[in-house]
Amino acid sequence: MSGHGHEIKPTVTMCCWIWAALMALLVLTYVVGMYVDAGAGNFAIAFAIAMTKATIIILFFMHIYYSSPLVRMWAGSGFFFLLILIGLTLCDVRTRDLHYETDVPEYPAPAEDAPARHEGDPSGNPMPAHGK
Amino acid sequence: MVDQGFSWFPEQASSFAAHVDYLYFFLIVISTLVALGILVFVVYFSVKYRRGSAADRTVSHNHMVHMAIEVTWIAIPFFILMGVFVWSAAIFYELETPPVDAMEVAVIGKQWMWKFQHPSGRREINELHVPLGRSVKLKMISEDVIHDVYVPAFRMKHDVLPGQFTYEWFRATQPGEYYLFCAEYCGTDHSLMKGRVFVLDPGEYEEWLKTTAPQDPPAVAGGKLFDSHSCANCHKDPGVEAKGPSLVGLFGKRVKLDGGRTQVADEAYLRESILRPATKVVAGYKPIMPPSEGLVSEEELNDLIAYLKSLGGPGESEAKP
Amino acid sequence: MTAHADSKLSYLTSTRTISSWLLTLDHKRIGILYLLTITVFFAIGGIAASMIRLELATPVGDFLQSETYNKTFTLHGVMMIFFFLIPSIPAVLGNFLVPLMIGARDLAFPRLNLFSWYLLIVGASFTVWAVLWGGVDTGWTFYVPYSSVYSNTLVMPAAMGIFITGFSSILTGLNFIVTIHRMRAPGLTWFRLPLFIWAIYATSLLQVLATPVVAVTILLVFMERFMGFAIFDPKNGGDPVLFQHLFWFYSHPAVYIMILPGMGVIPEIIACFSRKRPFGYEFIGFSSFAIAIYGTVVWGHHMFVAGQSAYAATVFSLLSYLVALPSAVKVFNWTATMHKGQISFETPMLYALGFIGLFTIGGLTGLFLGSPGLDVHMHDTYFVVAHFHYVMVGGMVMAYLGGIHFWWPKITGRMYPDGWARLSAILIFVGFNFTFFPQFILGYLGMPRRYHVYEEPFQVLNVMSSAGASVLALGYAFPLTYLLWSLKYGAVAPANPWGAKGLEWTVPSPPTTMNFDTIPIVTEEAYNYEESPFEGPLAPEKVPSHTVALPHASH
Amino acid sequence: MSEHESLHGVTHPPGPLAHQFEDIEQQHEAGELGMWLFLATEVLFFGGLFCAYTLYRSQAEEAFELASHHLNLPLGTFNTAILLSSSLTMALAVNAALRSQQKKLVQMLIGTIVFGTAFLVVKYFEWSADYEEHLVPLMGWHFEWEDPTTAPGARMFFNLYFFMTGLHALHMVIGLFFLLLYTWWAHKGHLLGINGQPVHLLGLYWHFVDIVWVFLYPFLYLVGTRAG
Repeated sequence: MSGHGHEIKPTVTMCCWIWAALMALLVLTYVVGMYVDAGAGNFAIAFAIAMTKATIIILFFMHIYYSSPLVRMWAGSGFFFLLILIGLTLCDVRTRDLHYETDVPEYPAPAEDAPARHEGDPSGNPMPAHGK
Repeated sequence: MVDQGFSWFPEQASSFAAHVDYLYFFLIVISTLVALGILVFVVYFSVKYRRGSAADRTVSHNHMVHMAIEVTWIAIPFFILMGVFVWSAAIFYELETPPVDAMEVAVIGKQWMWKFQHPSGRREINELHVPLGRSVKLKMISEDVIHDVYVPAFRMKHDVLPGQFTYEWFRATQPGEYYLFCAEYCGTDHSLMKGRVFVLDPGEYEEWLKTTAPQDPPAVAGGKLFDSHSCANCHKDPGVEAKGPSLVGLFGKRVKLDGGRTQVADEAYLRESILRPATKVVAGYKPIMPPSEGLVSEEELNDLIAYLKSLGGPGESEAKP
Repeated sequence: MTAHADSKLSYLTSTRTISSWLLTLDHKRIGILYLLTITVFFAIGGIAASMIRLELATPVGDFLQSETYNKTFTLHGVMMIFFFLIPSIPAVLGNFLVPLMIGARDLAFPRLNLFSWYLLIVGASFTVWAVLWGGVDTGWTFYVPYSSVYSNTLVMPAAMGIFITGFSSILTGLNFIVTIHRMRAPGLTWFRLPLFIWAIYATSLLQVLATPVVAVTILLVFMERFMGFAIFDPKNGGDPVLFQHLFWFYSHPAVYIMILPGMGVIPEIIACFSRKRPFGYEFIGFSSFAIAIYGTVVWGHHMFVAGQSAYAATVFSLLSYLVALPSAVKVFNWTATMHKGQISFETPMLYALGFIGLFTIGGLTGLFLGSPGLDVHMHDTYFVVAHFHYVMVGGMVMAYLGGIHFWWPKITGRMYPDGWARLSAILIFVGFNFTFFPQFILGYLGMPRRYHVYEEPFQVLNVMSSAGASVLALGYAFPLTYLLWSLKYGAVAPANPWGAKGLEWTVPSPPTTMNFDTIPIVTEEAYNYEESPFEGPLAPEKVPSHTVALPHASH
Repeated sequence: MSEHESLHGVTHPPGPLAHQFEDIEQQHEAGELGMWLFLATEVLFFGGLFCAYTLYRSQAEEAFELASHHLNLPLGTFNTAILLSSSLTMALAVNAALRSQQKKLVQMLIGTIVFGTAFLVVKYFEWSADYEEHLVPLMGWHFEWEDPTTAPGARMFFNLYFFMTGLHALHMVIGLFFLLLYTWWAHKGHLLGINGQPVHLLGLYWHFVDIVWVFLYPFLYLVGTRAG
């Protein structure tokens, strides 16, 4: 919204380009979500793309690129406090059942020493609700 | 001690009570010094520089001196605080890590009463008899809201959560009868949810145990439950082909889960796998075990877990922690 | 909308109709509306407090049943925290003084300001209705699963009241931040601002950024209680400790929202009555920001014994010790301000000295509770109750009363009887210490809080505490009477009765509706008391010439 | 949205300069800072939910993945496209307002309303489809999940899904209300040139609601991969 005298930023063409970029990123997210199996990496990619989309919208559509450092600070403050909330809460939750003993023996994994149970299991289908 | 009348200071009846009190006295000394220091300065300035008094008031705006003063009264408190932090963290770890050989008492908090169960199977309501000089570890869980087992004389307190085991431990060093309070607000009769802890000499404790009809220790009761719930259909001895992982020697071991994660088979894992099996499935098996949420009471769960812990592996010692 | 009232008349007398008060956009009138409202809430909370202390005089529950006692302490907690302490200095003194101190005609969003007051009224009516209709017995902390599943009292109306009042706090904070940034008089740089403005700005930062989290937490409890949305219910994989994380993420900054404005009033009073520029102005200013920022990372020390992991408890303990430093810096700087000053002991100065003493004890006992080793023994005992009453009542209420007495001539144009005022200040100080110091000892003895019936050995200290409470209640009754009396019979106050520095003292008292005829241009540093020694006390006509360069004398 | 000056009369927005501001520049900066502060509170308002989501997802990863696969990904993606387009039309509306192009302003505002309503309609279909499959664990409705072992985790996922998207939809409705009000004012010839500030503020709010959906989309629809 900056500038009363000179050209109003962002111009119409800039807006359309930004829109196109957002659409491209959306298609990319969809494709990655549907066809790429990267395990945990999938969510990381989707989140990274979402971050870029959000940054583009904040910078240009919400004029942060053109606004004063004060407004930028307050725009970032919300996200900063959110990071503190999520970070310290996870720092508690993920360390709750942390085991400090180092020498914890391995539980013998059934797959190695027993015949291939997984496939050769005749029943295969889930047991009836209560195997009485 | 109960019914001993007014006293200014709680007695120290557990092994770490003294450690907590030393930090308490240290902080009292530090706080009194700081508070007195401020009081002295305030009174001195008020008297010396009261309006109209003849006193030298030439103010030297020496910025360096001001900065030096500020830095000192930030640095000194900082180092004192760091020292106190390290000391209190040390005490906290002592409180948080029960010794390996502790005698385990199962505690179940229920709206406005306490249920205790000794390793021998003996059950008590609102009263806990413990032997002198032996570490006792309380494995606690609540059936409804959040409660809190608090024994002031032992300086011991920990919340009791619904759905999650919490632990605390003490080693009584002084025989007698002590208060046990519920310290987390839990409803109408929160203030009546009280109990007593009786510290007996080891000999007296043994006789006390025998004063009632012998009950099955939790492991045996757990075995009966294991059969009655037909868990043996899937969980057989190691090496035998079965739909579920063998449970012999499972407790205390690190288990590989589906999807590559690993999990130490502690009591929380056992409890969660009984109630909601699918949250952590052992690698190589399918999540086909039916959940028993709401079908198994807290006492039965404690017995089942005690039974699983008693299934030491071949050549394993009896119950691991 | 009040038509632009005659600019010469004071804001109190410019229009007299009820609607001109209830629909006012003048920040000063809204400040008065807040003053009246929170005085009523303080009275309700105070009655609940006296019932609690009466009940605890005897170990047996003879005065109140356990059900009523639980509702009484919940009422005391909710009323005092959400409806008195949080709005007190920001909404009353902040609303009145921020535009005056920074040389503006009004806040940035006057309509939003009035809307905030109505939000407080609507929120309060929800909670008062809940109390009259049956009361709520979950404690002001609303811990799950008791508040969401097991309590069958009116939890939701009370929680909805707090939800709505939370938005009043958010919008007030938002209003102040924009006003302080955008509407300062020319020449008024940050380092020429009064320290009260620094503290109000830091408080507003916390109000804006912490309150929304409790809003969403209350919504979650509402959904769990009514919509079967079992987010905290352990049977469905939920985690009650998550509620405590979300709740305390707001509630610890909330205790800083309550104390920071008090820390803004105290340097004003001490600088004025020591006739001296505050020692370490920048340190006091920036320590307000440090408290605001650090205040958001320490909430875990409320949960040391609540099933939090030992690792997280150690992290939060370290951070909690760091948050103690800025408060220490502030107290040391205030004390050093009195060095080589011209110290006089009018009532505001007595309240300020009382604040320093009681807040120091409150802050130091916070160090006890910040250490996990000790907190295991002291959590949820009367040690905690004594700690936060020393900080809230000893700190915040003393600062609030000090601020009310300091700016009373400016707000109402009347002087209060100084003799009575000093007596009540001392009475409050003595009654307070009698009430809450025994509770420290009770706490370490192991008396849990929120107990309706307690054990025999605790009675002696409880009786002492109840006795102190009656002296304290008497102490609070005094200001109510003589301040109301002064409205009619008090001496007419000059523009600057204390010879204080600051733009608010350059306008007549009570100020006109538009505050300043022309916006002043500030050329001098803040608090330069040295350049203009103040000869006689309280001589209305011998008010020193204003050294603030004004285009022309204001009245 | 109540903090800028347009609330008091539906007939016309506020005059150019409110009494307490010295000049129009000061008023605009104050409005922008005020709106960004309000958006910071909204970030934390939704943030509490994202915190609960992250916590519960780390505890029941597999159940969340199964539940997320029940959501209609193509429809969700289409919905995100609609919302991003509504952001475009909103940005063009702000641009038009500041350049006093009344006709274009009205068109763009109406475009934003159309896209916003389309988003809510698609959302309605998604929800009713979930309701058909008995996947709505709220209001005591029966929650059916074929695999009993992952039922608690799935129930928690759908709790969060309906609460987050419901809260987002509520913010969309509030946004649409102000969009209608502004279209009416733009039609009457207000909100142009120097008075275009309120359109800019509404644009900030609308883009923020879009950003919340930009994060909700991967969090809810793309848990794990659907390739396997």
